[in-house]
Amino acid sequence: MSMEINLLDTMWVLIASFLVFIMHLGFTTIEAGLTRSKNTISIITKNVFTIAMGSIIFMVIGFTLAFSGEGKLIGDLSYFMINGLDSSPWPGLMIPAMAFFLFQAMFAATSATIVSGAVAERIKFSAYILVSVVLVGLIYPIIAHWIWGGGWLSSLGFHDFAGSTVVHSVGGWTALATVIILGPRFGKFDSNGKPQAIAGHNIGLAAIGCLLLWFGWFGFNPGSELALTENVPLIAITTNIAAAGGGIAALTITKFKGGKPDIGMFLNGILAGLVAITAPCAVVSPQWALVIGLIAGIIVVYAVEFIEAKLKIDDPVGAISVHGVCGFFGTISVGLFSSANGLITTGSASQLFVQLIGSVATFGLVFVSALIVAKVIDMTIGLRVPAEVEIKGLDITEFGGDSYPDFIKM
Amino acid sequence: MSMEINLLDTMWVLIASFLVFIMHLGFTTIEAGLTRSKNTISIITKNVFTIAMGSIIFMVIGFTLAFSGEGKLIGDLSYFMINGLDSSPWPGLMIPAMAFFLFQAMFAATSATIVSGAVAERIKFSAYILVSVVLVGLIYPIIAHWIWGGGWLSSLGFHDFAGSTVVHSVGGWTALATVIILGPRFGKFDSNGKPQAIAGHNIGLAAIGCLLLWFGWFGFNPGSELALTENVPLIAITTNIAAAGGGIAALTITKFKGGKPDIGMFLNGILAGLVAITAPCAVVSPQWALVIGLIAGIIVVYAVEFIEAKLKIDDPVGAISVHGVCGFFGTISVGLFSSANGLITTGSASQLFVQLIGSVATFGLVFVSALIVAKVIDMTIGLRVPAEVEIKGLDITEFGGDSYPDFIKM
Amino acid sequence: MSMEINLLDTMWVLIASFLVFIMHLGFTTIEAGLTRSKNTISIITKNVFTIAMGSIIFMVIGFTLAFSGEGKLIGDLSYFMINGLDSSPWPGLMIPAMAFFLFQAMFAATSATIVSGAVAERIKFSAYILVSVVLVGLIYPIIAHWIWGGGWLSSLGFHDFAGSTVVHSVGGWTALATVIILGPRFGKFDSNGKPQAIAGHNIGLAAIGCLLLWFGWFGFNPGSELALTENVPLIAITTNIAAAGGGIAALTITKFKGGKPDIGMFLNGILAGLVAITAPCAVVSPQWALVIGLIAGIIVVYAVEFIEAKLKIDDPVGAISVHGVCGFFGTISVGLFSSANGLITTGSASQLFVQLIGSVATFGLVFVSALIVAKVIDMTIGLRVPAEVEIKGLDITEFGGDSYPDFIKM
Amino acid sequence: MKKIEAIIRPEKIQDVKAALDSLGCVGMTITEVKGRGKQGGVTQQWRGRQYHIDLLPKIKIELVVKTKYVDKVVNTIIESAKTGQTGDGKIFVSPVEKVYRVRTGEIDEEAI
Amino acid sequence: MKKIEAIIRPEKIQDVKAALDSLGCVGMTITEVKGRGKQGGVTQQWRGRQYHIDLLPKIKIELVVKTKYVDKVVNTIIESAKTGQTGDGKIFVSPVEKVYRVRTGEIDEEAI
Amino acid sequence: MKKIEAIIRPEKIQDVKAALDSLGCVGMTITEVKGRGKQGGVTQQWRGRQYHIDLLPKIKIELVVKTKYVDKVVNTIIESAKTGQTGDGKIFVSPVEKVYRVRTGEIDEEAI
Ligand SMILES: Nc1ncnc2c1ncn2[C@@H]1O[C@H](COP(=O)(O)OP(=O)(O)O)[C@@H](O)[C@H]1O
Ligand SMILES: Nc1ncnc2c1ncn2[C@@H]1O[C@H](COP(=O)(O)OP(=O)(O)O)[C@@H](O)[C@H]1O
Ligand SMILES: Nc1ncnc2c1ncn2[C@@H]1O[C@H](COP(=O)(O)OP(=O)(O)O)[C@@H](O)[C@H]1O
Repeated sequence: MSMEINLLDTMWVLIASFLVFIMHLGFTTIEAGLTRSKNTISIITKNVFTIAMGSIIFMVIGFTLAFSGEGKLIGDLSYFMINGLDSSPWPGLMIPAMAFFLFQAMFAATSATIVSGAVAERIKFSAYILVSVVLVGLIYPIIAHWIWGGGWLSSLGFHDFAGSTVVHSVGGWTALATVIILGPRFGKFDSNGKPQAIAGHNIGLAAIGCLLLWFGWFGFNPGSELALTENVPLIAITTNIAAAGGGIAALTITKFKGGKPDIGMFLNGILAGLVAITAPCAVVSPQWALVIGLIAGIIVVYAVEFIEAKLKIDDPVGAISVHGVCGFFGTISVGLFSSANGLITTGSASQLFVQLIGSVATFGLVFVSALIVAKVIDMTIGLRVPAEVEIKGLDITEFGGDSYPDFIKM
Repeated sequence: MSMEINLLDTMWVLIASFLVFIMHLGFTTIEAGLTRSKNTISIITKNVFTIAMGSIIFMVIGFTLAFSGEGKLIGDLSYFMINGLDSSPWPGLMIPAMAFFLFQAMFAATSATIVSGAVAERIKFSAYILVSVVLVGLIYPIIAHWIWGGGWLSSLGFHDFAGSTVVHSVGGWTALATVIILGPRFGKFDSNGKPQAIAGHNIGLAAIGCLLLWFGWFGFNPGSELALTENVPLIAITTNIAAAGGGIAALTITKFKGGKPDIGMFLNGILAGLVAITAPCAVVSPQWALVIGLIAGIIVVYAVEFIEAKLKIDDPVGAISVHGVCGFFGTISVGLFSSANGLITTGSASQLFVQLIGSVATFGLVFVSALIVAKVIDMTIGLRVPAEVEIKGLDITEFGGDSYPDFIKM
Repeated sequence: MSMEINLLDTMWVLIASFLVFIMHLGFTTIEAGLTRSKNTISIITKNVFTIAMGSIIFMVIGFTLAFSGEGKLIGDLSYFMINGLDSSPWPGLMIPAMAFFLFQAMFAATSATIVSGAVAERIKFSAYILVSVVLVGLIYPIIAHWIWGGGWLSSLGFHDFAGSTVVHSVGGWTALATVIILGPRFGKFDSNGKPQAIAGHNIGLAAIGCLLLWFGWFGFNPGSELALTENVPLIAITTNIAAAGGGIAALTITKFKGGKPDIGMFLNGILAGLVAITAPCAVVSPQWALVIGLIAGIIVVYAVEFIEAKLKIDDPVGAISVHGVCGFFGTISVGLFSSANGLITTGSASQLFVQLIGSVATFGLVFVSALIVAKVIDMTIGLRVPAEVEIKGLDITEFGGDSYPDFIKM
Repeated sequence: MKKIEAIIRPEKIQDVKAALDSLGCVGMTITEVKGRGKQGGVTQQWRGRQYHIDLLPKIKIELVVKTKYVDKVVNTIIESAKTGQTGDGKIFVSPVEKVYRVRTGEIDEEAI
Repeated sequence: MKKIEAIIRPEKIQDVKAALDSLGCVGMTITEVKGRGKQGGVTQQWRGRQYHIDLLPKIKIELVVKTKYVDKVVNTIIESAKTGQTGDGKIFVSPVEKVYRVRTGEIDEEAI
Repeated sequence: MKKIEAIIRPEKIQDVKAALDSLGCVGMTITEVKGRGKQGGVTQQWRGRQYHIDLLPKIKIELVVKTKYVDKVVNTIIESAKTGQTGDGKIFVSPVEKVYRVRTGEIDEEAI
């Protein structure tokens, strides 16, 4: 057995797992920075909770639903509580099953933490717990099974290398469904429905978050090779250049649209580039990766605008635009720019078609099931805090604390 | 000679050393976040000083006392100033002696930085310097020699894989002894001896610290294998799941005890899980690791309460509970849950007995010697700043600065 | 072809690249922390911009100018847009060309981000963009070609292992030239020319930055071996101990000079030690590395003083002293302390002579060209914001925002 | 001329500003303050331990107005700031002898 | 009714509050301010260079009380806030013409 | 004795302090406040969306001085704080009946 394990690959996947882990700190800080100081304990507790709870739930039930069995739609319970996982190689890989599990567990929790930003500043903590448990324990595993676990989309040839769809769109569409039920924050839209700016509280924290996410993405994408091959440097390069392109595009657009370069959108643009390159990172050239990043950076600016001003949906950190919309674009971009079978690079449309099917099917399942979950929660324990709680802030009311007790605040 | 070096193992140990290094940033930020803004420069200077000074002192004297010679109680001076260390393999390992040293140096400094949090907001900087120099240069090396350097406890079969006792309890018990001499902060106990809450100043910093520690622990525990073996993924998983369990348990308890989920205890609970799993991480299953984490999360809440309310000891960040108490529990848990010889898992009590002996012996030596060191310092240069200095804050008085000069504070 | 790739080396260089990446977060946070809150968005946008833009520009033009062709002074355009780079080994190495490029790209952007700190709080964003584009696209590549790309200095035997000169001095001297044209901040010198202290705004951020830089330097220096050899542990140790020595020396000096240990200088001292060891890290013993660090820590304190009080130059974060001056010292220290041919260690002065030639030539080229660039910008679009903008802060004026909207500031 | 000092709940500042706007009364100066009175304070927790804060955040609005407008302004503030629960705040009226506009040096009623 | 404004040292606020409590004088509004006077300021350092800050943090307590209580309250504050060193602060007493309670609309002595 | 309250631009505080210094008028208390008036407010942006802030940061200087010095002090402040653009601020003068020095218990003119 030990013959088949490649220790170099094993080490790579472990290190990649650690890098994905640090993305949770990235999400925590960027979401805390982009929301108000009266909700900082709330958002931090939610994000840290997500990785803690996610590690447990994914071990108990999520992993087995995603990665066991022969089913086209969902796994079975053969790895319940990760029973049976050991250091023998995971089928098809040269790394121990345990290493494969660790990497997957880190991934699963990120999809939940995406939701946390969109629902920030008004969701009840208990309701958030339920949403995220269902997401990590059921919804995410189903999609992961479809695409990576031997389900119907993988049979179709759907290509989502590191999870533009599996992780990011799943998080983004869950966020979308949840905030539709949840409604906008108090004061987000004026009496004429015009969106108002609600500034976050700490740009330094937000920047720490964005760059830690970029850093962690070097585990997210290159690690998804699940081996250290000669192709890995390319994946790291495409990841990096798409992030750069996304940021520069968004920064430039805000400069020419609004008159001033906008730090919030700049950071969002970087994430947009990263999310978009996640699906195609292993199959496009660095030059096309730059193009994908630039486009994602443009998309995210207009998506934020559209979701807010036209759909009247309130997403404090832009999670739906960054993860949902750019996750969709990234998935599609495989069909456009893949060196092997992209429409633009090779003239063939078949992969694009598969990518569309997979994206739409994912949207359908995730959006509808998240809508049901949110609605049921809303009708039972309630999804949203009362207005006074929201106005006073969740920290003092739900968590009994103040995130910066020494400072005088507005 | 070069025949015997395994470069893969070497790389693993280097990367693990870097991850342990980043724990120093974790300690710096969590301790700064959990104390008041008038002492932020003080705590940061102390923590950064600790890794700088620790690197030097451990190179000069600590390493040789810990890892040289045949003595049962302490090493000799054969590696004084790390003379003689080179790239030939360290005995029993396939990594260069230099790599082994680097990893050990990073470890040594962490035990000192634990103390920094407990003595925060009132110790004199000069006194702290002395305590930490003695700790890294003498106390820690002795215990490391006993357990990892061929001393009497290692002969006994005492098992402390990555340092629940060597690093964490040593730090925790030194902290305990020092704060007993030091006394509580001004205002910590009211005239009836009832403990008062003294809120820290920045939850965002504290969360950064906690998650960086979790991140760094992936080097601390899996790196302690000192090779990249097939067992390493398991170690990473047990580490991760114990952290998750510790956090969830502490968060839940505070919710049901105090009425509201508590972010400070949540972060402490995560660290409690990590400290506890440090000894048994390589010899327990993920399922038992979860149990160990959950128990540690419960322990830490009650330990903090007990130390504060019953022992009337003031430990601003909970270092004694997290590192001392949970380090003790983690060491014992090897004897309870080890797949090879745990009382609960196998019915055999002999390992548990050895674990108890080692923990108690360590407590004895560390507590008594730290008590003496603190007392001597107190009687000579003085351990504690004057009351006015404490009230004004150490930053403005001892360090001549203000950590947030632009902000209006309370 | 794949015969010649060493995947272990490849992985090492990738991980080192990621660690160098995180240095950008280090620069961002330390520079933000050491400047005022009214300029936080400005400095963060500039630093994040630098890594984004730098990744693109270096891919388009910088890499090929640095690393292609046979020229003694500059490369050619054969790798324009990194065309032709793939997973075959880079000449002379056992890692894919793509991996080599990624590592070099991360390096290039750091030299630009050094400038950002020195010009902080008064440069126009558009002017900064131009300066940094020229630096990453032209000046840095020329020096990199001279020293690492087969140019005249490498033929001479100039030794700059990881870039004390190529990266740090280049950044430092560009900063020097630019701030000479730019002039000091409003209020930095009183009417008698006496320098005034202008305190930064967040010591916590600054400490995060310093320790992340130290962390990232474990990629910067050990990664520059471009392979995982038995020498790498030594490089990690010399890097670590020089950082420690630099910090302790600077902290001690400020204590005895100014009466109180100074956190700002302590952090600068750590960076000074790191910059200095960057050239000699692979060719000196740990003991000499400690000496180099200690000297650098002393140098930086006096250099900051001299540049400010004597040269009347305003460098808000000490970038010129840390990167320019200590980069110079580090380069020279190869000629002094190298185990192979240092003047002090071996008595031979020839290497020292080469190091001097290289350092001076680099200074000449960089300083003069940066002076020209800054002057041209100043005479065209203008280098500096108007006085009112500077007084109000760049955030509200150039970026339309406030970095801490919830807090009451002075 | 009189100075009206109104201590109100922070969450009411937008309403009060809007109400004063519609009165044409734009000039004002506000300060973040903390107050205590009949209202009981709040209990917070820190690492599981509870503590009481008796000084709660309030906003102080200062307006200097012509004497004849005092009643109108006071009533407007009362209406827009009231919630009916303890902690709504107080309004104090006191004499002002002279007013200057820094920009022009204008004085008294012209300067308001 | 009179307004008592006391500028005190921040570290004395708990003592002053307690002393006023025992007088039954609960209502108050406090503001973080900075002051200068005879007290010399402090010297700080930044990256090794020293600088002087002449405005030091103080706390301003504002209480509106019935005229007959003024002396008692002032004396209580002086006693509880005094350290004997420069920088202890000042107390100013000034007239208040009208007081309203926002919650009830009560006026003057009922509203205090 | 009179209380002079001057609302000025934050960027003018150093100039005003210096001008008062040269008058020998050292004692003062300052507060960070926000104000609105003729000055229009500022537009900021957040993630690409613009928003308007009508309350702008100002500094309030409070000085209690002997009645005979009022004009001199007021004029000095006006001169040193003026820029000529809307938003320069206001000065209010009001009566103070009693002044105490906490440190010594001195009263009135001795206490200023
Ligand atoms: N005597 C007083 N002097 C100054 N401020 C006061 C006084 N009494 C109350 N206040 C201010 O008014 C606020 C509200 O008063 P409180 O007694 O809590 O509510 P209510 O007036 O509705 O009974 C307090 O928080 C405090 O800021
Ligand atoms: N003339 C004044 N007007 C307003 N506030 C003053 C005046 N003089 C002093 N203060 C306030 O009182 C505080 C203490 O005054 P200071 O002269 O330093 O101490 P002391 O009153 O003990 O001599 C100052 O910091 C300032 O806030
Ligand atoms: N009636 C008022 N009562 C209290 N403060 C006022 C009043 N009018 C103006 N202010 C203060 O003076 C500041 C400057 O006033 P503004 O009307 O903008 O400028 P100007 O006085 O130059 O026309 C305001 O920001 C506010 O703080």
